[in-house]
Amino acid sequence: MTHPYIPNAGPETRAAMLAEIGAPDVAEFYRDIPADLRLDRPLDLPEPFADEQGLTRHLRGLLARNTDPAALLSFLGHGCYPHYVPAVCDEVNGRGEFLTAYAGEPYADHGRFQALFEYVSMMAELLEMDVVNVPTYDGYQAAGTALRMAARRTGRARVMVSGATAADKLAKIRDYLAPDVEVLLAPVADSGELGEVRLDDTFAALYLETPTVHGVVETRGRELAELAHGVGALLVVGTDPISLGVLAPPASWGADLVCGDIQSLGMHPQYGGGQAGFIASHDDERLVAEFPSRLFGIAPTEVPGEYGFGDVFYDRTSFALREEGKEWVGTAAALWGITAGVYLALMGPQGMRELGETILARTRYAMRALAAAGAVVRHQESVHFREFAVEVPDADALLAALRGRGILGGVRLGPREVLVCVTEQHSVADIDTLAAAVRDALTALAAAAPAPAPAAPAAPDAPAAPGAAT
Amino acid sequence: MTHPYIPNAGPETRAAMLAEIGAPDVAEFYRDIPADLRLDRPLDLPEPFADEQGLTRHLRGLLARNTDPAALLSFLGHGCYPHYVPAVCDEVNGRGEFLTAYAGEPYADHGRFQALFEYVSMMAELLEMDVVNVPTYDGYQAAGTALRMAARRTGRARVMVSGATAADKLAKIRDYLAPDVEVLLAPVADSGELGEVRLDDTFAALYLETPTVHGVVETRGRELAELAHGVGALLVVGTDPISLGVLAPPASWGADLVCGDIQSLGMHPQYGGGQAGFIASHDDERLVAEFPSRLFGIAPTEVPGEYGFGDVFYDRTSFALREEGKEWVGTAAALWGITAGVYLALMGPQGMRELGETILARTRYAMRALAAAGAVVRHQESVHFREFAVEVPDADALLAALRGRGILGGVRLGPREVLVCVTEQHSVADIDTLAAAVRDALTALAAAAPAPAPAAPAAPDAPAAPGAAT
Amino acid sequence: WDEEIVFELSRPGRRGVGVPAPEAPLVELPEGVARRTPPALPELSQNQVVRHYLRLSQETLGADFTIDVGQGTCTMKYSPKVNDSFARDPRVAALHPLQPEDTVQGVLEIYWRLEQILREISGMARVSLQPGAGSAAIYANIAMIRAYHAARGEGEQRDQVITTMFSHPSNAACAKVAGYEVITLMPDAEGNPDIEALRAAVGPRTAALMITNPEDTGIFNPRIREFVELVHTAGGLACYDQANANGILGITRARDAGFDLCHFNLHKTFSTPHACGGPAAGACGVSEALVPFLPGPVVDRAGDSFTLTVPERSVGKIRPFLGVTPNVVRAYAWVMALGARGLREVAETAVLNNNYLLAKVARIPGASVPWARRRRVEQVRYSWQRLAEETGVHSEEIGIRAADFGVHYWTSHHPYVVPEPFTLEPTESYSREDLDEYAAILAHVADEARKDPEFVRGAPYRQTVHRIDPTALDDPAQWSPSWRAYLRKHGAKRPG
Amino acid sequence: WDEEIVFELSRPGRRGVGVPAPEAPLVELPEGVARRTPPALPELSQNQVVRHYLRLSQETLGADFTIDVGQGTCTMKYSPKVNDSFARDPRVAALHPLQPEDTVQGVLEIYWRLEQILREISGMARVSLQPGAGSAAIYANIAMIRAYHAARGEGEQRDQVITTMFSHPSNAACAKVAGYEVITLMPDAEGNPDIEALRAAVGPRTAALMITNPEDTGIFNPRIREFVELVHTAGGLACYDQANANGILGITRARDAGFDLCHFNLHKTFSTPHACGGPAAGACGVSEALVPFLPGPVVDRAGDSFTLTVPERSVGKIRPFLGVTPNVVRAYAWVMALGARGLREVAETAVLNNNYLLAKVARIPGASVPWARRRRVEQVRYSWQRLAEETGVHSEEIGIRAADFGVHYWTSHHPYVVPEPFTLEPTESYSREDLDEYAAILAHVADEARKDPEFVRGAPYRQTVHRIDPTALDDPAQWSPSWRAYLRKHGAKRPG
Repeated sequence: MTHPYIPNAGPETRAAMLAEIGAPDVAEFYRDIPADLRLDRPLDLPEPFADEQGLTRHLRGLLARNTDPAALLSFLGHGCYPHYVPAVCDEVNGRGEFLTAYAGEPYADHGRFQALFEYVSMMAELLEMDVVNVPTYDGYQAAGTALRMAARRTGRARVMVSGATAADKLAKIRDYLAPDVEVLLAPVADSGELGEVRLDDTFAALYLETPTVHGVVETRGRELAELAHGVGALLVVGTDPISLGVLAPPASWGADLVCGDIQSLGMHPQYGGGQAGFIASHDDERLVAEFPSRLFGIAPTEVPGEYGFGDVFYDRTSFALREEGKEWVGTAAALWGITAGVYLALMGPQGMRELGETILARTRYAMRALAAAGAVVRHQESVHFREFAVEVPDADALLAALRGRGILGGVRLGPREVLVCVTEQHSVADIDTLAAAVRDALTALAAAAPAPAPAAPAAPDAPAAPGAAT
Repeated sequence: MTHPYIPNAGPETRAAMLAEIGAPDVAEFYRDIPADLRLDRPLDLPEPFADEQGLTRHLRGLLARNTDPAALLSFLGHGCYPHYVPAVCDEVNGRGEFLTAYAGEPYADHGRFQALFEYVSMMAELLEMDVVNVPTYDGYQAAGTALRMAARRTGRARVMVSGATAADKLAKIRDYLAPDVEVLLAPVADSGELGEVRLDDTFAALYLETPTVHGVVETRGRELAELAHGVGALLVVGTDPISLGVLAPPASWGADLVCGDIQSLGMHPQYGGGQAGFIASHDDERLVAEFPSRLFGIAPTEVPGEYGFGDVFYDRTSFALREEGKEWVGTAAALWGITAGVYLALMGPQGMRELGETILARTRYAMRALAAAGAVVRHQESVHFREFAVEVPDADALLAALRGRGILGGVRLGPREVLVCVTEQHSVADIDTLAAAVRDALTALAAAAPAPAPAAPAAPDAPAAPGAAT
Repeated sequence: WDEEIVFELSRPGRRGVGVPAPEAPLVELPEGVARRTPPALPELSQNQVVRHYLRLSQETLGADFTIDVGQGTCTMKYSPKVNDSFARDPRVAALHPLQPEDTVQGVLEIYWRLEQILREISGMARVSLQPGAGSAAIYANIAMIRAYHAARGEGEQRDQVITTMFSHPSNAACAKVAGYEVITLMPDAEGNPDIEALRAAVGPRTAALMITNPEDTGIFNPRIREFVELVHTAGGLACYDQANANGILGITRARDAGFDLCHFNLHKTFSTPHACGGPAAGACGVSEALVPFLPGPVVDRAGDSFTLTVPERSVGKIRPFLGVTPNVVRAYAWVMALGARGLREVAETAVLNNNYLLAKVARIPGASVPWARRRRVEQVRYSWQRLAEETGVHSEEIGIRAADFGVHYWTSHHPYVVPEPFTLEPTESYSREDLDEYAAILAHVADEARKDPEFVRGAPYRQTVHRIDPTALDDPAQWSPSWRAYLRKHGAKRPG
Repeated sequence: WDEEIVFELSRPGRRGVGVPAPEAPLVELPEGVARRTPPALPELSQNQVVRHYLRLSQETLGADFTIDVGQGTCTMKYSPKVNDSFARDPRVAALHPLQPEDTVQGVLEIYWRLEQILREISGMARVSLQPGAGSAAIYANIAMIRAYHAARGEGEQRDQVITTMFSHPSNAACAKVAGYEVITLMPDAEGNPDIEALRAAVGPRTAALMITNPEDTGIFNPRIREFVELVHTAGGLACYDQANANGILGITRARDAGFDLCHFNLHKTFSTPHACGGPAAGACGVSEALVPFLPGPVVDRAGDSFTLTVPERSVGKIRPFLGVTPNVVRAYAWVMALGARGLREVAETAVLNNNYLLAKVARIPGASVPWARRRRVEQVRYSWQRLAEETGVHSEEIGIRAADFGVHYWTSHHPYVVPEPFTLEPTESYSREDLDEYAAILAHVADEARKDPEFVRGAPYRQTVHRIDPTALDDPAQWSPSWRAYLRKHGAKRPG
């Protein structure tokens, strides 16, 4: 059988094509590869499945070793969020046209350009900023690049970064800026918001997140913007756009660059495969010049009334300039951008507002329910969006106990700290289930061991577990 | 919120449209409905889910009450078969274009016409007959219509139908022909093939199936064709096209009309939702005239070299002639026809041959394995394709015992008879699992009760269980 | 795309998908049973199959892509994508229809729940969800009617079925198949089926009246109860074709008008996708007296569990197994997204849209509305008679030209009682701007017809292929209902 | 389709999807934290959203629809549909990346298995599947190189990275971001990177050589081992960009040529779909010495179970969590459908296809092949220099006209070292007839260019829109990277 993926692999076809070329055999084309570099044996790989059915059985068998997600009630977040994905999002990103397109020109791929232009335009409305990039890999990368952009724009080599940032993300930012930019850590206040920071004119940027790693919504935005602007630094804000139906967009209180991940906007968690990053700025020519990413813009064509699309200011990219371009650009996460556009078009302004209200309400409900269940809720007086941290005598023991009831109770931030995530997918009944299980578990733990001293909050930059929560 | 499915439901839109029409309110349009026919209360329906997420949770919750099919090893067939469905079949029939198209003209729906023309053309090659209809509902309907066609074509009012036909199907045939055509039942030989039949010139047709309801492949086809033709009757054959990679097409041994279900060719079982019927004939004008279904043909256009498509001989249908048309035509199962076309295009002649060989081989393997396990295999000397019946002391007890091991052992045909189905999806290891379980179950049953006398074969037209196997 | 026929893409030896090896000894088949020559199926690699069929899909104008108000009587509405995800769930797709009942409780519950919903909507005592589509449901109803009369010993006597010209042709055709003589009532001057003709037709031979309301004209027959009573008085049954139910959901009910049977098309009113013409799904509702005759099995509830039962005098199976399950699931989900209030919004908005479009189309010079003074519910059958008289351009030709603007357009079923007909049914799915655009396309084409009738007749101009010569489809010497017939009759690989 | 911008379809009050009610008391937000004006997002019903995006999809020429040999260097190959079904399985799609390890054993095993496969294909000691795409993998490699030298105390000293002009620009750009000075080797007269230039460049400041082979010209550098040895001798590391690995799978391995690091693009060689430009996936392979520096975590096997471990001196996370899981699953499934023999067939057929297309294109008047005597592996960078001299039509213009025939066409990355370049890479996915058709399209357009250069320059003619005025994209006063910027700068709803 000629392999279904390789139409010309049949011996007759191969012979006819070789004849047309005038080559004796395929080995001829490899003659530039020295003999001592040739692999003189077949690759040692597992036996393949010649039939699709066998392949399917094999793969489904492997996947069946994962616990059925439907059998788990999960409160995991910490950078990847279980929001509801409308069916239309999957329908659109499953279309072969979008799924298998790549880097075509604006004419043959007019639809791809338009869909991505619309994505950036809808994000721009949500963010109240005029410039949004075609997605980069993820929110980590977006933060690293936004800070490098700030450094280039200001010509300065230090940035102040909020300590209320996920440890892995902080590490990535440090690594990414290391050659050129020094990263200083800003303290976190008891409220969970950014603490007192001092900046001077050596700082390129102040970076903060809202909601923070602990889900705390920053309330001093305008003050911090003024602080940064006062020394000529930029205010760079990391946020999740899903919060912006109810929260004021950072630009409205002075942010110069806003960045984050769009996984919340219509992407399934996919064991980390749904991440995509955005960076936004105002339409300031000098900041636009610092974007490494592609920017898609609308343009007239020869025919009046037509909309064409193309790259805005292409001659700043590594595609155009190699190492002289801004950082680099490459394949990243465009399809998730299109999907986020579908999500925002479905939701509209009212949907985003209602969603935000529901998440705020349920987050607070969950905080109260867990407090009533005996957990110590951190930053209890602050406004939280979607996440909050609780202190418990033994995070591992608690999570294990919950696990026994089919609940993934949260992400372990430290030996005594667990981060709980509540989205619109968690009904009040789900939260009550969690709270009841937490109460039982804490009671059992207390009975099993003498009560420890109150837990110290985990250091904000303590490394998280490498990949798994428990 | 304006309902997402009803764009004009908003009060402003409604008012503006009413103003444009010049109507005071929507009630105006209903004024022809007498007051005493108006429902004066809201419908008493369950509370709906205003949010898609809630709807999804509700539906997934209901579906979760079904046993996970992946957790069952099933040998159920009897008219609906668990063949492997290549992913490309699902990809094509999931395309919004095909899924939501309907009855457009050949221009706007050129692709639909071509895809269905290609389906009938590939079926025609498999069947070696020139005329195949756009799918009707299912194989039952196809058999009923084929026999009615034979009656109309011959002007005779009796048909002889093989007793080796599923009981439900026989009942449907009887009911469908009742007003005009008498149905006589032909006996079944010990081999499972058709027994001795006598026909005379009052018979419009002899109807037989191969494979039969018991999976037996008919070997006397040519003889039976000659018998029918000898009295001026037609030979109508029911078959499953999936067998025709290895079995001689009925037309090659004299069938005049061939019919059946195409569910095997790329349709998931879907709890009975994957059925679709086909009817095929030679290109005999007088037989073509008797098709009630649509027939799609290829035709030239104004531009040389272009292929157009359209309805062949439309003026025989009920769309054209109402009750003067041949039976009726309506929405049936076109998408499954397109899907079966995709299936055949993927498989090609070699794939169909290999598939048939695999099914033949595994069926025989299963027959031997179950015989070795202590079941009495019926028609053991005959050629079987995909199905065979076994006699056991107590079908219900056996099936219940297998069920306890997560095995659906077969369809209960009678108190002591079970029909076992083996496709390419059942590996030899799966069959061994079944055989081992059967052996254990039969041993346990024998220990629990005195051995009964050898079971009599179930009468061929005994009614099957209404819907469920056990 | 200029896509070839799949056979032309074939090259020997290629394959689209692999098949498992036998793993067991091959079976030698007897002479005459084994296939000798392999079928001349095409041979393609998988990428080629995908490309071919995806291109063909793009050449198909699904309702997802167009303002699909032009396929009147078809109730083209939005089919929610989320419902497809339920239909494709392995817990539907992979279920075998003969599994033990305890392994399929979820799907049985959905059948049961949808039946309750349709009972409430129709007022009927029970509903069968077995038929594969609307015409199959009509056939099931006529089969029940036949069985009912036979059970009362009037099977021989009652050999006539009455229907109307603006009811779907399957009412006439199915009755004929079931052995009945068919009497068709024509419309009166008001556009209602002629009640005097009904009076003349009913009698001891009447088995049933099979009638749509509103009819395909969009006119609701205000004397429908009288129709039903006339038939009842004569001992016949009244059967309601509810293919046009979309505009009257929650407004008026079949049973309340006295009907004994009715049917719905789940692929019309209840949003399951039309799928190029099926799989669809039909539902038959019946009054108490006809419950014993329902197709079997039906789903009964016993406490928290659901079982299959065959009604006492069941007409048997209209279709193998229980029904078109994926569409039953979709229809249930659709209702559960709307509820009672939503269904009423569906009906009212569909009717509003219809009347809005009517107002727009009535203003197009050359278009007219038969029985113009009558109110319309869900659709309207219009006429281009004036335009045809003025320009010589026929309705079919307008339709082909309309396709150049990316929309569908349907004339009507034969015979054309309304001259030069076209039938529009906007349903609730289309926005006001959509309706404006559709009306503008019609106005544009009518204008073209007046300015340059030959141009309109020469359409299509923007489709994959140009005008088809229909003679090749009706001449037995030329017709080619398959590629093999085409090769045999026309020899060359390409026509012309 | 003449599809409007989504904002133009908006009408107040419409909604595409509902949201769950809070079920709990609303939260009052402090002044300044609450959003005051709702975002100006469009308001559409669900049917409108579906229609809009499905139409846009049809205006996108995915590889499923075209003979996608014209996007040279991109390795456009068939992405099997069955693999998408695995990626969409809820047991992949719904998994949270921080779930306990014991709940994700299946997906961890797939990571582990794919790593073993890539180890064997590359000869490397370990492989990380974390990077989100090829350039991210290049960055990961340079980060490891930096950490390696730093660990040896040579971090300050080794501040130069050497690459070649026909290696992907990200090699140069990522090295720059990582703090290195970049030295770029130009091709010599034979089309190889200039080994004398390398000799001149290497030294104590050399951190690494980052090189593609075969380069984007399709030429395999036969002295690659010497390149590696020169760098090793100077104390640098050799890093292999294997974006062009498709033609050499199972033929030659990175480690066997002495490389210390390499990377693959799973969305090129291993068939995961390109997705309009991602999500993609990259894989970094390293020799024993660099294993401690790998991005973390990696998947280790312990008996029958799989665990996550962070390498001792890990450079940290290149991306959040473990990697682009759906594409790791797809790539694994692709290899498992092919095996060792299949991968070799992939490589050999891709190379055969490339040389077949080369033979066809070389015969088109006006086309030429720089370094024509050299053999080619997976792709060829061609030139229309002669055609441009003859007709004044440039390669970009040929490409826009080619789009009218439904195919893609890519020139190359800047700078255009090959004048008037175009780059074709047929991979193994396309049939002989496909290659014939593509070559015929190029020949046709070249012929048009000779006969009527202005006609070619006026393209496109069969696309959704006509030639775009690019000045509006580079002028800050005009550029409109979002609809709000467009409305602000251009005011009117439609340009012109």
